[in-house]
Amino acid sequence: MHTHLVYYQQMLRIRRCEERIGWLFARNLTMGTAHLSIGQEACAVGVMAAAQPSDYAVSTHRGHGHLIAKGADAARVLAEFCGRATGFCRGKGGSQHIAVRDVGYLVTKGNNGGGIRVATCAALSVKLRRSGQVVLCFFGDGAANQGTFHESLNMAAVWRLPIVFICENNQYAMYTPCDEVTSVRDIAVRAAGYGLPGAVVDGMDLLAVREAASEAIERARAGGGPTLLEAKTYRFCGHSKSDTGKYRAREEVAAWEQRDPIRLWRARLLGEGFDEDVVTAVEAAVEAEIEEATRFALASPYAEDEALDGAYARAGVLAGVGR
Amino acid sequence: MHTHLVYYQQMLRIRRCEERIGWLFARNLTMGTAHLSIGQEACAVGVMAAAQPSDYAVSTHRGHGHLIAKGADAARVLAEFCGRATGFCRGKGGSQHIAVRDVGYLVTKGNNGGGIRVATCAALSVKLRRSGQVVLCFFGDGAANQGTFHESLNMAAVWRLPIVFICENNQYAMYTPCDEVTSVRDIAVRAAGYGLPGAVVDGMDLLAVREAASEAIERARAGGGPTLLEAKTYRFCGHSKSDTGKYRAREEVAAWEQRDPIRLWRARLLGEGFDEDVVTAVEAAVEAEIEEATRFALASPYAEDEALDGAYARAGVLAGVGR
Amino acid sequence: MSRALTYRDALYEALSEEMERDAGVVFIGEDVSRGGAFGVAGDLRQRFGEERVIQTPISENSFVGVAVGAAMTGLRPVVEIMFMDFITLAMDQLVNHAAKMHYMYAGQYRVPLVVRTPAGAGRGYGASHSQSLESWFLHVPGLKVVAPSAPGDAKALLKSAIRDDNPVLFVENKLLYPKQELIDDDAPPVPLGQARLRRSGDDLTLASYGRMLDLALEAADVLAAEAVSCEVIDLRTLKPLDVATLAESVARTGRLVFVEEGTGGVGAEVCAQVVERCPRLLRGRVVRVAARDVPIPSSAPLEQRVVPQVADILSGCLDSLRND
Amino acid sequence: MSRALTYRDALYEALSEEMERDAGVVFIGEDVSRGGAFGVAGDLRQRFGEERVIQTPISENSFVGVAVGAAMTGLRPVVEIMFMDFITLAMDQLVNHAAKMHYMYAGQYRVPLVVRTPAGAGRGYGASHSQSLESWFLHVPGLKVVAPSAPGDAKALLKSAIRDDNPVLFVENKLLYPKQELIDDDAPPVPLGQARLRRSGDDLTLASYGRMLDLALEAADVLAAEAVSCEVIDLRTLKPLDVATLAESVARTGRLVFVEEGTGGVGAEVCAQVVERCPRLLRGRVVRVAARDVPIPSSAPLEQRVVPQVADILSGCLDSLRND
Ligand SMILES: Cc1ncc(C[n+]2csc(CCOP(=O)(O)OP(=O)(O)O)c2C)c(N)n1
Ligand SMILES: Cc1ncc(C[n+]2csc(CCOP(=O)(O)OP(=O)(O)O)c2C)c(N)n1
Ligand SMILES: [Mg+2]
Ligand SMILES: [Mg+2]
Repeated sequence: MHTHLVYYQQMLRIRRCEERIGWLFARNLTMGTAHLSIGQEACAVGVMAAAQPSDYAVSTHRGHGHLIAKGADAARVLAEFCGRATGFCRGKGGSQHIAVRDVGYLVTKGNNGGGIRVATCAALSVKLRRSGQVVLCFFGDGAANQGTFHESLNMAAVWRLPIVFICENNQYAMYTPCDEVTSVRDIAVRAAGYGLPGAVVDGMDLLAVREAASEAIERARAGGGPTLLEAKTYRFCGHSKSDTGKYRAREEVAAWEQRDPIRLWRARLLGEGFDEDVVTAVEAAVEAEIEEATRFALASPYAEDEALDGAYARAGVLAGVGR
Repeated sequence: MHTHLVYYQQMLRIRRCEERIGWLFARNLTMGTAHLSIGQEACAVGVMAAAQPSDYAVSTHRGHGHLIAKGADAARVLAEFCGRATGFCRGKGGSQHIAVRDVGYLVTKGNNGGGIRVATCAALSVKLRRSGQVVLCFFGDGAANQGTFHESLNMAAVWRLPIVFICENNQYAMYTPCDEVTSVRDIAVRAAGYGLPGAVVDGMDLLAVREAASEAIERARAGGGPTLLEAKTYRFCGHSKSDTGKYRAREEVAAWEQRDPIRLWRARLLGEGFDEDVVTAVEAAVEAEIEEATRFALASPYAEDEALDGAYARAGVLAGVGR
Repeated sequence: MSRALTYRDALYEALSEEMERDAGVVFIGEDVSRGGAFGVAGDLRQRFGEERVIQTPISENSFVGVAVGAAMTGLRPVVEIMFMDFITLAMDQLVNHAAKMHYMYAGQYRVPLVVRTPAGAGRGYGASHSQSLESWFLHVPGLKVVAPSAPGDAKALLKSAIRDDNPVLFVENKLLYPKQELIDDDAPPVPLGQARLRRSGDDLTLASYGRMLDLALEAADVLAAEAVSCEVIDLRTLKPLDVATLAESVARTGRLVFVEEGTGGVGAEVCAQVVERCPRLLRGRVVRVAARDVPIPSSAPLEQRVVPQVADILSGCLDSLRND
Repeated sequence: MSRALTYRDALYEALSEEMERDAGVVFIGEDVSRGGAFGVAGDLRQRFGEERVIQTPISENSFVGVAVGAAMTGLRPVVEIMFMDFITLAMDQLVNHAAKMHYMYAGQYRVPLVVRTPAGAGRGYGASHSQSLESWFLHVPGLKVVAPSAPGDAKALLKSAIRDDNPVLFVENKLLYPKQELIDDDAPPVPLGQARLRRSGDDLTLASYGRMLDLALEAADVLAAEAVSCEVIDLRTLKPLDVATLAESVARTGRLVFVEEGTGGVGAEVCAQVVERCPRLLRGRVVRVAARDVPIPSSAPLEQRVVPQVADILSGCLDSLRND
């Protein structure tokens, strides 16, 4: 499949999967809450398009997009949400604590800013092991005010670690507008405080994201150290499933919806000469995949007998440390 | 007394008091360790010269200079070091935990970065109470890498608090050269990450410090918000009394000693036409004062009967909250 | 005279009444412009303005510090930490600063600070949003710790905490917010440090606090049907601990079962204090019913195996009785 | 075969031998280029280079996190936190990340991390540089906690901790660094979780760990002269706790006195576990000898009133004996 179609498929897979999470949540079939990234899909897919499969990704509570873009199976994502034994973490992790080691999706961290540290250290490990990987570290505008942002960027800069910090500025941290709690308009300007390159990119434009990410990833891989990217984006839904987002002006939401990355991309595909049938076929395939994934998740058992197992690692239980 | 003589007296008082602490330490008459600021006196005196007595100061483990410049009695400072009941904290605080509420010296914080938060909140309190005070927040180059630096500067900027952040960059955090762990040459450039004015000033030059501080303090008092000042300075002694500072090149130390702020200032006074006798009289008076302060401290009793009292405040024990 | 009130609204009322009474009371937290994540702050921002209801960045480490400094210099701040799990980010502030100020500076400052935070599992949020970490704070000199189980106490204790001149950790529970009870507006204030007898009994002392208290009462009902009479005590304040009330009860019943949602640290301190008072109070086994020593899983069927249920309390009680 | 070794050098040897054995072992901390504040790291930086002995900025919150991530991805980091008091800055990393990873991600990762840190008072450093906070960590599922009292154990246990695949908090004590003892290089390894009998006795079980162990031994000497025979047990590992050894001893002596430098949280857990095993083990009072519930003052005469001394241990023992 042409990469442009693949991107479409990936963005759509994220969107449909998240819509399905909403559907499951409404029917009380999920565990915990869910933070959807509907509207932000171009960031996830754009960055991953610029990365290697062996690169590491670290994300946040709003991490399904990154997870699926990194190659995790939607069925097992849904299973984790539904608390099932077939989920990536057997229902122990849940929505805010997912890891898929096999695809290099290191962790999701529910604690704002927590992932920034983990990513920094993974980058240190990568550097010391000379594995050639790059770490992709996603976080929100809200998390950029955590102390660990400062500490991590400073360390990453001093140690010239192979990492790209990607701040997805979706304008809000929960109910709080970014500018009410953030002392600068562009978080990317903070890069200068660490002697790092920083850039703002349109997070609704997949190719713009891919380009900026490519440059940063190549620099990191070549030993040029970290970059701070800020993708301006928007979540079309509320903060979590219990939030309807009423604190935002209807016009504001509508204006951003005009720039829905999936709609923009579809239009672009057609403009590029892809046949509408081909595009529709992709859409149908994604629908079917998510339908099947849902069936898989809901048919899976719970792992309650394992509830008390595994607080401590036993020697030899993992195939080997590191990948 | 002419203010220029007063500055001389203050710097000398700090120097002699700290030398005395070293003397007491060597005779095992102090409690804990001691972090001397010998070489950094122009920062303390220069900033206080620009401030009002009612302004608040918050400092660090290396805080005697600020304490004495703020007007605290050297005798009670020494008494605290010696763990006596006449110390400002009756021996409970010790070298790293001194507060002198009556002179607006809010606290010394032994935890690197801890004071930055306290100062920020005091500034919030000042703003809400509309007391017209400004908060002077001192910290080291090492502490500027703590997460709370970031969090506090961001909050102070968003809330436009009346505070001046003064980073005394003495080139080392303990045994670690600043540039080995700090991603930028000038910590002051980090101000831009918060939309704040930042400036580098020669910390060995009292008038330069006073001028930069005046500008920042006036801005803060007028509602213009915080400033980040970085004073380049040097400690002539080791990090603490157990450190001889051998990790520094002899030439480096010698070069900085050429710029000893007290020697520079003495030369300046004579150049300005002050009589050498007048200068010598100030010196003698300071010697006598510290001699007497030492006698006072060593003659004071311990407060061991109070050791188990005062973990919790009882209603009405303080004269009133706030000043 | 009496009216129905939820735990959430009880907290709101305590906050708003104290803010009206004392202009020095300020409220600090994340997302307070919309009442905070669990809605406790309601419309306080609209009512008291931006200066007294302060919306912070996500900077737990420092905004608790900000409150400490504000408390030192004349305000009376109430801070909300959105989930107790994130108090881990503010430990330096609470432990090394807030709790020590009064003593360390020999009484020059007092720190009238309240840190409110919801603890507990039961909503599938998983390991980083479900913990009950209060036991740590029993071993922090200078702090007080409160954890009400019911709306009336929640309101009264929050008021007492705000008026206290010391830093108080005020532990709420996510599942309790919608809980209702009839409260009496003329009820006397509840001072910190007093346990409450919730049910009298002779055979066994069942002590608890917070959300687990209701489960303990349920267990006592079940046991009553089996002719076992449990005395149920709600600690309400964990520090200072009302050990006198506990010891008096245990002296009569000879048995102590302590129930908590955390992994047993509060029970350890309670048991130690009771046993220290006099080991020969005890006829039966001392039993702690607590979360199992694993992180809290997200999936409900797993979570239920980890966090105490009524059945676990019952088997704890039987254990204690069996050892006669 | 045997040679004299200080506690400090024992730790250094454990580190350097493990770093030689396993290239994945890295050391992370402040000022390590000069061996760190207490000199434990000695010349490791010179010997193993900048890549394996990593000098960090003063960023405790994040550099512990860095170690967590490094541990997850194939390294075996040892982190030094300069004073245990500053572990308050890294609680989120330790509690919400390191300790939970293995369970929460269903075994996808292991976190072979050691966090070393000096605790304890006695040097006049005051309230923010003198604490013993280890009790908190007994209530963190997923962590192990070790606190050796002597050079031989320090070396053996640090090696075991480094080889363990779980996060281990390794609590040292500032006053112990210069302590010397004869160690045997062919001594067998010491696994985590085993207490050590330091002295046999029949009348009373005196248990402790870390620096207080020597004070407990001193107290036992004094009591021996009065014909009271104390059994002295060194816990060595606080989590997992070797409750079997303790209970076996208490079953014989009928009395338990627990000594610690913190404010009593470790003793609470130990007492609760021993009493839970069987309340009728006890003939005398259970006594915890611990720091008084106030911050630690700087001035030595004050500090001595707050932190346990041999005299306090003696009076604790007499208390327990008197209640026969
Ligand atoms: C340390 C911490 N504090 C508070 C929270 C509660 N919380 C969850 S998401 C969120 C907003 C995060 O905003 P942002 O970083 O912009 O990410 P977004 O949700 O917009 O993707 C908050 C405050 C948390 N999870 N962790
Ligand atoms: C949170 C914390 N970490 C570590 C220390 C140990 N320590 C004491 S002073 C110091 C160096 C501080 O350097 P800097 O901020 O530059 O201040 P300076 O000593 O140079 O005045 C360190 C690491 C501490 N006191 N607090
Ligand atoms: Mg956001
Ligand atoms: Mg410095």
